[in-house]
Amino acid sequence: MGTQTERLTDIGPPNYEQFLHPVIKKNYGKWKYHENLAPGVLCHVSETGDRIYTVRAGSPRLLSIQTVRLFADLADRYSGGYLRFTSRNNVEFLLDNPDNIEPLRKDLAESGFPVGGTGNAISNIVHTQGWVHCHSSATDASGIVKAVMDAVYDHFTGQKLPAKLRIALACCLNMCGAVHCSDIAILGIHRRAPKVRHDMLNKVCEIPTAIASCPTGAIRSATVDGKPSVEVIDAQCMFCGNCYTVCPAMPLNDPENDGLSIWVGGKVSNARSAPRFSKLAIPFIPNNPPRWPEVVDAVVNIVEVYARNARKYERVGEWIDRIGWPKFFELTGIEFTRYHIDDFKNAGLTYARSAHLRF
Amino acid sequence: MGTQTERLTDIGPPNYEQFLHPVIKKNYGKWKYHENLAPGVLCHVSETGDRIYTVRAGSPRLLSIQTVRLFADLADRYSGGYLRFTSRNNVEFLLDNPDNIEPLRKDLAESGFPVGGTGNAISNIVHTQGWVHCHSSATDASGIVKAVMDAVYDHFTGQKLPAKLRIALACCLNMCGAVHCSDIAILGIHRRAPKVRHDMLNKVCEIPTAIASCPTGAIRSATVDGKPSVEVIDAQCMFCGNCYTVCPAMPLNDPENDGLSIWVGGKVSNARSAPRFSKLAIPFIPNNPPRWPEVVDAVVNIVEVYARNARKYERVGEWIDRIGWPKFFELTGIEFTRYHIDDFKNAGLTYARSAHLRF
Amino acid sequence: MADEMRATPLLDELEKGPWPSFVKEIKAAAKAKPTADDLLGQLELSYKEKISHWKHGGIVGVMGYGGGVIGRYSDVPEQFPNVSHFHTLRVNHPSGWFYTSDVLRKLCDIWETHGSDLTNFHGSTGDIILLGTKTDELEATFNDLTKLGFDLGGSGSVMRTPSCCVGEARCEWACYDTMALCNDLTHTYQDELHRPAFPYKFKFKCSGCPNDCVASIARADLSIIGTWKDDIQQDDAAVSEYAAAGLDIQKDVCDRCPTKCMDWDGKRLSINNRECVRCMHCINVMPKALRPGKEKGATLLIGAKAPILQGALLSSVLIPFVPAQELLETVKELVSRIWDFWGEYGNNRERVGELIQRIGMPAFLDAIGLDPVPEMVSAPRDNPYIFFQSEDVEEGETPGEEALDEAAVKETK
Amino acid sequence: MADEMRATPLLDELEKGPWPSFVKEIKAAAKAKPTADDLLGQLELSYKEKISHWKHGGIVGVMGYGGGVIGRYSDVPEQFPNVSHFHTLRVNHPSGWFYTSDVLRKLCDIWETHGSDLTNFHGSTGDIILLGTKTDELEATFNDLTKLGFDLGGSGSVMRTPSCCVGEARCEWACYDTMALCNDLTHTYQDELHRPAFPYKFKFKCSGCPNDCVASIARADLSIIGTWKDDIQQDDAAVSEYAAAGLDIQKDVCDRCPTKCMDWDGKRLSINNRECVRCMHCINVMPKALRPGKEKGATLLIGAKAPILQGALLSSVLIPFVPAQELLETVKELVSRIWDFWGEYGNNRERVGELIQRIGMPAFLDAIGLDPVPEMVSAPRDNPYIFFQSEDVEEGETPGEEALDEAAVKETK
Ligand code: SRM
Ligand code: SRM
Ligand code: SRM
Ligand code: SRM
Ligand code: SF4
Ligand code: SF4
Ligand code: SF4
Ligand code: SF4
Ligand code: SF4
Ligand code: SF4
Ligand code: SF4
Ligand code: SF4
Repeated sequence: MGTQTERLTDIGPPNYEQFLHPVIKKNYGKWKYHENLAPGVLCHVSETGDRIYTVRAGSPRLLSIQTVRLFADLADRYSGGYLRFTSRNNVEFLLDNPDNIEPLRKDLAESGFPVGGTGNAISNIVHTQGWVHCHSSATDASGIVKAVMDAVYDHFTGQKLPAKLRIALACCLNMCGAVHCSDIAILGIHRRAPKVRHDMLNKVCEIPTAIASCPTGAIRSATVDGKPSVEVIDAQCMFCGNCYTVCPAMPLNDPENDGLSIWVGGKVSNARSAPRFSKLAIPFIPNNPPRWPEVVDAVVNIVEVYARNARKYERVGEWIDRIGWPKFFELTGIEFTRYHIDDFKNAGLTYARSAHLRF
Repeated sequence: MGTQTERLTDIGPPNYEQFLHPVIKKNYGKWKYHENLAPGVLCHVSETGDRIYTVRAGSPRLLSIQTVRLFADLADRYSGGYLRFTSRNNVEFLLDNPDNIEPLRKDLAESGFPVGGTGNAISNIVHTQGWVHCHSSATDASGIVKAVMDAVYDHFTGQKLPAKLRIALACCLNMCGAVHCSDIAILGIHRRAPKVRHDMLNKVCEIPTAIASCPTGAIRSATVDGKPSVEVIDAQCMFCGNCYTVCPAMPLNDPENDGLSIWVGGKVSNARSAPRFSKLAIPFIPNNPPRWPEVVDAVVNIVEVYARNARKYERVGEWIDRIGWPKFFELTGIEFTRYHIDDFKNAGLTYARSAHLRF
Repeated sequence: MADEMRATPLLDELEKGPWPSFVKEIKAAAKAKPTADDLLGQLELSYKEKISHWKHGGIVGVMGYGGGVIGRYSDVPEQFPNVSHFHTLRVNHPSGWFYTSDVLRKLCDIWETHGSDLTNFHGSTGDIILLGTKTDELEATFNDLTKLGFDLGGSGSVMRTPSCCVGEARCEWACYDTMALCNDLTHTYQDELHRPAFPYKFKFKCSGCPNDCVASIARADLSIIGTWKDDIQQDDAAVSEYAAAGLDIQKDVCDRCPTKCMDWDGKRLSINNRECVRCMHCINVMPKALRPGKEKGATLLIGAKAPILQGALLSSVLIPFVPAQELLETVKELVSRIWDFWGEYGNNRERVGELIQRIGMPAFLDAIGLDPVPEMVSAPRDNPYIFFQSEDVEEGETPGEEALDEAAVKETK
Repeated sequence: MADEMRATPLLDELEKGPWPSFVKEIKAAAKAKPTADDLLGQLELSYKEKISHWKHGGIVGVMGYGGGVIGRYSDVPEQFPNVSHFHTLRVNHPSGWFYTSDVLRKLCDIWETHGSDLTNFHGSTGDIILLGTKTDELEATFNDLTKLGFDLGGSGSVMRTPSCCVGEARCEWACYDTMALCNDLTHTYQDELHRPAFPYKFKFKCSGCPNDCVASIARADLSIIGTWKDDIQQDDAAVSEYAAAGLDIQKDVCDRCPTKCMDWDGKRLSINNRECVRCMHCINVMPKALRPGKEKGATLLIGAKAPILQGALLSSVLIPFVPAQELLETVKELVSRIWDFWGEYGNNRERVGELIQRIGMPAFLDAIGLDPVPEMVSAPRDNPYIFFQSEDVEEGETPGEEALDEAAVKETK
């Protein structure tokens, strides 16, 4: 580690203890049970009888420092200055005095931050950078999230679903945000093979690395107008974008053909059934900014059909387990196409290898 | 079809109708229900009120014409000359007169043919040629079948198991008995790479075909003492024998290393759970003719542990579903080894990808 | 012939015990037949040395047929000259393996004249196996067999003898006439059965209901499994009798139903037939009270095979339901399209199920002109690697032929 | 700065509706910051053209660190000069994402001085994301951050910032101290976090129980999921209260138990804890009545990742149970063995889960010196392709070789 200068380096994050509410410090590891007092409001009760109240508010995740300071002010006013963020990017205020819950909720509402996301709700959408900061995005992230959350808002502030419903969005197949295990996943996809920039490829990329990056072996070396470069066998490309990740000269962004796909039935928790991947529901919806109405409708439709048909405690995937995929497509009115049938590496393991059929 | 000479060809099998018992012909497609009168004895009742009685007897499948004639005699005596064989190679006599059941059973017993195999029993073992007729066999078939059936005889003549228990044996990985979906499968395996007969390979095999036959790409062309031949990369060979099937000059039979493996929990029927493959229980047991005591003990142990622990209607695989594989290995005392963990084509799909664990 | 028996101390051990002994069978034949006697000797040697003494057969067979005979040669012919050739004939069985004593005796007579006196009733594909004879007896055996109305089964890259469960002949659950279909298919495809024209073998098996008593889903390239579309036929009085007789309907029937679509209130059993997946369990447990529905037919599944080369496969759903009366025509029509595509694009020794694995079901469906339905999958894909077809994307290349393009292309996967 | 706002008709649509608007956030920042204002402009352009206007970054960062900064450059710098560079810093978050108003304000002040005023609380790996600044501000930002006690997170082929659920800080179900472990790991591996020495990224995530509130099984190369060994703690009085309060314990609890190991007789709930798979459902439904056992610890699972290249993976069981007090040491010891092997045998850009897929779990276990246990698999192998190891096999001979001769002509089967 030749880099140890006078500069401070490798100090890691500050210890969390200094940021813990006194009641939490005192009752750390002593919590006995919790109650869900209202949507977005939790009360955790300790062996010692102490209680900590949590007020959870929705956040766009992309925050200006002005809003972060607003959260700080609210924390000073109502929760002794103590707050945290959740694994789904909501903000949680930690109160020792229940009388502060209502005024905090009012102040949050006035600044446009809804309280909710607990229990059998749709919580915040885990998402990624999109056009705000990423070069490989097939779509924007924040815009779709905003449009969808506006549409399912009542499921954030309410808790009337059969179970938790987790939505996630990733703007390309890299799937930052790990959408692959969500009740409903919104995934940005490319649909055209990369357009190779022969003029610059040799300058900005290692040709062997580019070739090696392709899972389907669609890339082979080629010499184009004298310059060493690569060519892509279009028919062999499934648009994963990995070549672009390793080689800037192979962009595959394409306004006409980039868009969204919708995946359903994944889960992460071990509750009842094992964790599982989301499965393809809709192969492609074109990008339609600024509010992506087709994507919003698709998500709302799935949510509502689920809400109407699932039994209590059934996550989306567990509901589909019970009714079967044919019924899912029938109830949602989504078309089943050849694209729904796996033909990648383990193709065949998802074919129906029994005579168990409903008619 | 230039072979249409005076010779009769392509006439196909005789029509089954001429071989049907009159009662069956009359009630064909009209059967209403059946009763299991006793192990090996079924009564099917027709809409018309007619009844046909079936007496099923165990058979070694490898029959001399003397025994076939004996069956014919018994059929004449008791079932109007009508009989059939089952998909598990038992013989069934079809009687219209129930008074003939007992005498038939007696005669069969005297000639050494037990009546049974119906209901929740161990029926006949589906098996293959082995040393009696096949070159690629890693073991004999009939001998092990005889030894195992002697040991589980009471489960053939009785019906006291939780459910049907199907045993099958194949003498090499070609799996001619389709053992891959059996409650208990006994599978002959090779464990040593083929010894290439360089002296003759080029004369009796197509080298490209031999090379192409290897699923793991372990075979490459080589020239040995001037002769074009192939060599096998031992480390890449998993002894499937496919090269031997296409090339006689690549034998992999080996008295020391050939032997048996035991597989459990497969099923074919769609009853309750979907059909499924058998899974590895014991990777290797050496050949020990004439009675393969280790194989017999292994099968009997699994049968008895299953019989003691499974609930009514649970096939072996369904029982393991309920108790979990760790418990299966614990109860049977079978050692779990690195060989039990899949590392072939879809390796990884059988890894435990949840936190669902019993302690 | 062999008047005093040869010594077979090892095999003799297998004459002991209650289960009928194949050794006794061989010895019975050996009394009259030196071939059987030499088989006994060679088998004893195999038991001693723990190794097979057969070697690869060359092509042997009968005139104009490409299969049906498995050539076998002893690798110790000097010790056992009578089995220096020991070929088996595979003979089409009558559907359902039904016989009369008369026809069985005639088969025995033929084999007594030409062969070893040893047989298998039956081989695992379902054929009658005439176990072991010399090359020059093959033609003669064949001629006597055809005179009796029998013909050879398949071996090599041909269609194999179809087999079926007993079906309507003796089972109340048969949802179509398995024996008729099996017999029709066998007769329809005599040429495909006798003359190798395929990349590899092709097997049909016909089961009358989801109990699948011929294990078709595990062993047949085309598995035809009976099922029904309407409601399970229910006899409430009979249900009550089972309950009265002590059957625990809640525990043994309802709780074992895979979809939990049955409800027993202690008096009446109600089945939500739309949720029922036709697994047969409740019917199996209460045959007097429950029966398959009246709207009968079969599910067609494709691609089962043993593990060589890429791992075993179970058949998967291709057509969820075909009405019983349309079955033969539908199967013929479908099979012709499958054989055309497989014949053209299948690699040597590639079963149709392996072809589908290689190119993917979507490309296969395109090729045989079948529309995808969700019943074909246990679940839709979970990976995002969708090969969008050019016709679906803007400024795409000429549509059509994608399936075949993809077929060609994805061999690299 | 940008006194009168630029026109953003498309983005303005996203200020409407009840959910908090990121556009409002960017506009708020844009009031003071030209960078934010140009971001707004470029984003509006992306919305118009339906395409990203960011380019691949070259490597940018702070002295002595190999990661923590994501370089981004506008591909339309002439239109939006202020975002011609627009790099983000990834900053280690305090375990559990706990803050005080004070420390948040100080972070804001730093970013106000050096950056765009825009942030993510938090990035999906868990870092604080400082969204967008120029290359020459990086070092200065870093120095102010470290003075405040913060440090950079990871990017590139390094260990990434570990994250954890709130655990014992505010959850009654935590089976170990997730925040302490997360903090310890982050501090222990500062060098691995800041200086690329791996084939690819490596992520830790710590969840206190099988509810897995940080989605560790889906997103972490090493997933640490709390569980317990003894019996579920049960308060019968509280169970009755739930029943009295109208909870249908049979339907909502027992019938939903994956192993059906719970029995409710209307009065007493009995759990067969040996059959319980620790799924959490019953506890989740009755938090006042049921709790994880007292013998607490965690399951270690390995290999989760997103789909690139060979398809997504969930982590799989590596060590079924580690007692809570031994967790840190066990993880450190295990990880060192895993990193050694992965470092040596992993291909470039090959995650540890992909390495295991490639070489197989058995070989991986050999390499890291762990014994196989059945808990590692959902089922043993079903294919017979066992690579027997030479030490388990005798040096064999093939007798009867001389017997092979050319009489055996080419096999056709
Ligand atoms: C705060 C948070 C952990 C953190 O450190 O940030 C958290 C906190 C709690 N979770 Fe969680 N979970 C949190 C993310 C998750 C995640 C991860 C995710 O969503 O990406 C999961 C896995 C989701 C999945 O399976 O796809 C998760 C699956 C659960 C479950 C299992 C639900 C199920 O039936 O599958 C429970 C149990 C329950 O809700 O009954 C649970 C229960 C809880 C409890 C009740 C635990 C407790 O006793 O305090 C907490 C309040 C839950 C609530 O919101 O009603 N938590 N919880 C996370 C809040 C995210 C948010 O803002 O919405
Ligand atoms: C005769 C035969 C069909 C034939 O054409 O030859 C047959 C006949 C019957 N089978 Fe079968 N099955 C026959 C092979 C099979 C096979 C195939 C095999 O074993 O290779 C299976 C699939 C086995 C598997 O799943 O691995 C099979 C799975 C069943 C089942 C489902 C059992 C289960 O719970 O999984 C039933 C229903 C039952 O037994 O309750 C059944 C039920 C029946 C019934 C009761 C049908 C009926 O109403 O007549 C018949 C008498 C069964 C008995 O033995 O008690 N039959 N049955 C076969 C007898 C083989 C033998 O000699 O033992
Ligand atoms: C005789 C029989 C076993 C028996 O004792 O019953 C048999 C015997 C042979 N089978 Fe088989 N198979 C027999 C049914 C099967 C079955 C079961 C079935 O058909 O239901 C299978 C599994 C199902 C399937 O087809 O996948 C089967 C899968 C194989 C395979 C592997 C095929 C594959 O695609 O994986 C081979 C290898 C090959 O074809 O080269 C094979 C090859 C062979 C050969 C021809 C080996 C060879 O290369 O010469 C065996 C000749 C043995 C001999 O000396 O007679 N046999 N073979 C069965 C045929 C009798 C009959 O016609 O009724
Ligand atoms: C910022 C963040 C998304 C966000 O908005 O939150 C992100 C952003 C990027 N990720 Fe990611 N990933 C982020 C969390 C993830 C996660 C989720 C997680 O860590 O829990 C995943 C899935 C889990 C996993 O690791 O498998 C993830 C899987 C990827 C992959 C695919 C890795 C793989 O093995 O499949 C790539 C491609 C790569 O590494 O080249 C990637 C690459 C990238 C790059 C660096 C794209 C690139 O090549 O430059 C993105 C930079 C965007 C930008 O302009 O800032 N990102 N990335 C997340 C990191 C913030 C943080 O540090 O907290
Ligand atoms: S998902 Fe793709 S586009 Fe979105 S941030 Fe991650 S790498 Fe960038
Ligand atoms: S996008 Fe993916 S599949 Fe297409 S060429 Fe690039 S790496 Fe290969
Ligand atoms: S299983 Fe193998 S050894 Fe046995 S008969 Fe079939 S091919 Fe021959
Ligand atoms: S036995 Fe199988 S794996 Fe081994 S060399 Fe022959 S074909 Fe390849
Ligand atoms: S498969 Fe069905 S119809 Fe055929 S015999 Fe078996 S139970 Fe009867
Ligand atoms: S057949 Fe099977 S699925 Fe249908 S009701 Fe009966 S048990 Fe249930
Ligand atoms: S993972 Fe378990 S311990 Fe952690 S917060 Fe969620 S429920 Fe509580
Ligand atoms: S934790 Fe899950 S498995 Fe265990 S008893 Fe409760 S519900 Fe059943």
